[in-house]
Amino acid sequence: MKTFNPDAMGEKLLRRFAGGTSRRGILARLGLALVAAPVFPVLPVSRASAAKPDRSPEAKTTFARNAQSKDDTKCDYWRYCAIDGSLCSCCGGAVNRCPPGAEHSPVSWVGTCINPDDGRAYLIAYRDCCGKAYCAKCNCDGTDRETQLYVPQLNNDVIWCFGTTSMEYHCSTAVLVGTA
Amino acid sequence: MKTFNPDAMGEKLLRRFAGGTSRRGILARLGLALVAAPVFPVLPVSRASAAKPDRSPEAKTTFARNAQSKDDTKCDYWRYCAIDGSLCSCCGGAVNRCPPGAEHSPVSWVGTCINPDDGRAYLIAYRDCCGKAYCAKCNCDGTDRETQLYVPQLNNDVIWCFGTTSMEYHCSTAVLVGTA
Amino acid sequence: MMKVQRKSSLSARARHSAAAVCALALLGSANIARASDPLPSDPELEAVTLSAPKPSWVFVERGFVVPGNAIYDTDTGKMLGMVEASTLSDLSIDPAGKAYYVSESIWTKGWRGTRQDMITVYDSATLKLKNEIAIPGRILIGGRKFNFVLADEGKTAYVYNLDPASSVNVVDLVKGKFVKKIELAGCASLMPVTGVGFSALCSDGSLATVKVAAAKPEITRSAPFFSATNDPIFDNFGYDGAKQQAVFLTYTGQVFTAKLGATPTISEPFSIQAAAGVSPADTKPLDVHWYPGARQGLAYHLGTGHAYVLMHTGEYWTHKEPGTEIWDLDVAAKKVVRRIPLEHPASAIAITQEANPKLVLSTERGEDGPSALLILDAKTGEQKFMLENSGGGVMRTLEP
Amino acid sequence: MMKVQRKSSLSARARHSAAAVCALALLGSANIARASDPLPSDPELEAVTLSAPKPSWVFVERGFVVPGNAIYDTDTGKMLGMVEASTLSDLSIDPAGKAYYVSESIWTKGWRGTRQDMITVYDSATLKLKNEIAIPGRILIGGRKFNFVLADEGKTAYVYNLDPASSVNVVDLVKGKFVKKIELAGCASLMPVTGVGFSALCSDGSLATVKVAAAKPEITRSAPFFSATNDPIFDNFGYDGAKQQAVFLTYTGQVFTAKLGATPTISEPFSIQAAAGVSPADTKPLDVHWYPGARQGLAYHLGTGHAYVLMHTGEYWTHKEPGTEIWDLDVAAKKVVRRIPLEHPASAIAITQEANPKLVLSTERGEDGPSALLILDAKTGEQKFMLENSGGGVMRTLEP
Repeated sequence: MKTFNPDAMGEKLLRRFAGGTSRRGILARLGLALVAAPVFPVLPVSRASAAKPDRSPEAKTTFARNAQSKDDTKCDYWRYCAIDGSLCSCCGGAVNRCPPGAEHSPVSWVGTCINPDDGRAYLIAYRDCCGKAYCAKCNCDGTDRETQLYVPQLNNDVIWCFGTTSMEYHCSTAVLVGTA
Repeated sequence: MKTFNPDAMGEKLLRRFAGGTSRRGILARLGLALVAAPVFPVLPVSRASAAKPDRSPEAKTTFARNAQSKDDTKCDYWRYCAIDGSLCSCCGGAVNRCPPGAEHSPVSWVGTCINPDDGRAYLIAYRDCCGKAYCAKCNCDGTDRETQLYVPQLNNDVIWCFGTTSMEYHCSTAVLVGTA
Repeated sequence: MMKVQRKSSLSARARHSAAAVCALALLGSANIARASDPLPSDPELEAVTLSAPKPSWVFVERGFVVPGNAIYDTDTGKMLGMVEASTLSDLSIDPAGKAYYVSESIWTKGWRGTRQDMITVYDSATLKLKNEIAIPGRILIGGRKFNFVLADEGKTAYVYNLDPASSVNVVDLVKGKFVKKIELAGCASLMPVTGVGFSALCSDGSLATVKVAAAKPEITRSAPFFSATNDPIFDNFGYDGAKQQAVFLTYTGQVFTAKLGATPTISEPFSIQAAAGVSPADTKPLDVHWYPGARQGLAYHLGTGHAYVLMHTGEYWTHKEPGTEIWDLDVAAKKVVRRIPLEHPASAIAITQEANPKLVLSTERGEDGPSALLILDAKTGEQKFMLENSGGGVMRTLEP
Repeated sequence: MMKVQRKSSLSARARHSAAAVCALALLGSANIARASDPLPSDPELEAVTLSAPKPSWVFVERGFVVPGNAIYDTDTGKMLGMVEASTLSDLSIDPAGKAYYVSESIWTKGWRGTRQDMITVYDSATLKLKNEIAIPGRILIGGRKFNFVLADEGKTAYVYNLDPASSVNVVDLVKGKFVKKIELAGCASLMPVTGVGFSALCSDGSLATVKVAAAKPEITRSAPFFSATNDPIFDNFGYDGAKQQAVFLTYTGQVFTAKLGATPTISEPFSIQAAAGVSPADTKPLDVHWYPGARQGLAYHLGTGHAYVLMHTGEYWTHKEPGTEIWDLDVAAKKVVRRIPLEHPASAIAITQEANPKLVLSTERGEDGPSALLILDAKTGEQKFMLENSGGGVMRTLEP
């Protein structure tokens, strides 16, 4: 049975969005000075965070029990279980793609959502599209496994527009990273 | 019977807000270069504008027939017959006074409103309070004798924040200038 | 240009659909391979790009507190994107389809700091910032169609300014440079006049015409033909650049047509109410009539010469009231050929310049909130889309 | 200081009333003189000025699209003014009552240009800009009480930053200068600790304490006492600077108290549901319980040690749901002494630090729109004011 492992998620995200570039490369792109540890600060969760709660498909949340997989312009689309903001799919973009003129943040907060068709839990990266004013359409706020500011990569209120030309928030995508 | 005379209104406004300073002084304060005629451009209405329609108390508008003189935080307060925007009286200011930190524009658009208590028509200067974000409370839009952009001093959509430190619109006052 | 055209030949919707088909195909083959395979990871995708603007698109100013021009396709009812813009800015569409121009004023520190007036240029395919052309100033008002207009096939821009002296800034869009400022006392709302410059409506009831090329710009005025304070012409009027014609509507419903030029000619007016067979309206507050009104109350279809006017019943000085009916006026025939009642009052109306045009209305209340976008077939009045939470201020469409 | 105090001794309301009385007096004498005299012209009036902040005032973040901190007096239900602020900024109130501080990020061209992070200082009497203190960066999130906190009787400010490395900027407010940046990996939400620096909650479930004065800041961590991913502590918790105590509430309703200091001590938790005599909640999604929630779901009255918590019924992971009841928890007694049902669900709660405190709620729907401000007597639950169109995000009150 799958359990929730923020560190593993982080590794996947790194592989997913850092691609061939090193952590150092990403940091440079983000315009950050490389200071002390932690080298990649998107993942402040210590491996010591012990609790591995039951986040299996069997323990479905209200959101997961009511989610659908047909219409990604609705808040109950399965990937949006922890999204917060305007859906890019309502703003000229797509579930995993920015509207014209917006820029995809290379880093993001993440969620673990259950696909109603196969019952599997997937890791979703909620990558903000940045550099344009707030789209203000189809505003959703999924809170499955969403936590507080001291775990920023699991908090959906932070403006996740790092490494983009402008940090203005436009809308949010829900990019499927892989199984959780 | 009083008729509507934009030029006379303009003269009163000049006397009212220019005070002892010359037209030249006001223009300097507004940071304008003094170029050619018209010297004081707040009054572009030519004396040739012939029509003097019946704007006597006898020809009361819907607004005037329903106006009250007790509560200046409501849109139907008599002075608001041609206001557009947030009432400063709802934003920490007063009917004729800016909220804290806002700056009264020295020039304004104007209206002619009828006081329900004495039945007289008064000249009202809708002086914007500027230099703070939109108050967004008690939004009213009176349109008695409100006209279009080519008569800007009788148009209530223009941001009338000239000669203020910042042109950001906060709210609008309704200053009683005198009888119309 | 070629590059943009090639990009634009595949529209955003088509790309989106293609991507969707592609994803389904991937999923399909995965399912065939092994039904229990998990969904594949999403590919890394660039931002959507757009085709050159199409006649079916409408550009909606979102409003005072949430600025920007949302682009909707009236064929699909979908939002395609947004041309970024500050509060109280004005949009113009490059007639060559390569760029969007935003005339705007931005302070260096939000509501304070140094004021920066500029024409901001966006690439029409990527909606990315291409250029900023500094200008000396512009009026802060918003919601007006004729404060920022393009002339000379998009090579020149005229930007209206009120500081509080009124003037017009002339901008060379090819060179990306401010050219000169023309004082224009007592007039506003700019109509480009081919080979001349522009005309404007004036507070003395005249139409001013400005020869821009002259070293000292020459301003001539027509005889006064309307009363700017008693029965004003709505400053969001109808304008046909190709035919060099304007359709003016007054608060009481008088309709003028103007043939623009170095020496413009203005028709005798007629009453839109009389054209509909009802009693003409007047300026007496106590009388109740049908009146034109709303913030953008007239949409003019260039191909057919029909004006679509938002009308409401009430007394005089209710010219901002939203419309409860659309009156379809054949201007040349002086005949209202159709009245379309509206379920929800509308504060703005625009029309696509297609052969089969669509009306776009910003309505006061949709199901879900205060401002929905309603798309109607202009010929039949049939509702095609009702888009919740999508209404706003002035709307613009592509003109031929 | 003296000058401000003198100005502030006459509050805005008092001035307003005085002016009104004055105007009436003038009118009265005019009426006596000659009944048919017209109304006199208004005098030229300076903008209203305010007293030093009072315990009865509440500062309401207006929201994401209309920023600024609206000030309401809970005694009168009137808006007194607004402390200007950009989107996603944070407000702090000078404990000496002389200034308001706004930690904010502003771009030179609206949504583009150069980013400028600063603490903007406003005079509390005039609400005019007094100073801008440049800082190297700050988190963009908004709606949090503990990202911008004052220490040392208002002489020092701590500004949380996430870029996306997490750190704290130390600012000397007396000198108006940024002092230094302290790296703070994996922790957030700052509680000033007298004579030490600050503490923060961490993702490993510990409380970190940072000695700021040291040349190389020393960070020590408590033993982990909560699960940051399974049962997180709401980051808008209760904090008492004078008593150096914090009240933490988790998603399931576990309540911890922490005694802050160089070596903080954290109590054993208890269940707020058990304290109300109902079944304690858990983390199993399928179970339905009373849960704490909302964006600012806990208001702590320092004088009495009561916490007022927004509660709703539902399943786990509904921690942003607005509250349908307020539970008045006597923290020391571990007893819910009162439950106040709400007609409209509330997304934020604050309390005035008066002897007879008032609760301020941002409710989801008033008569007129989506967001009203509700002011209740905290002891009786009696409604004192319902202010339409006045709700918003985080609310702050003056602390003793």
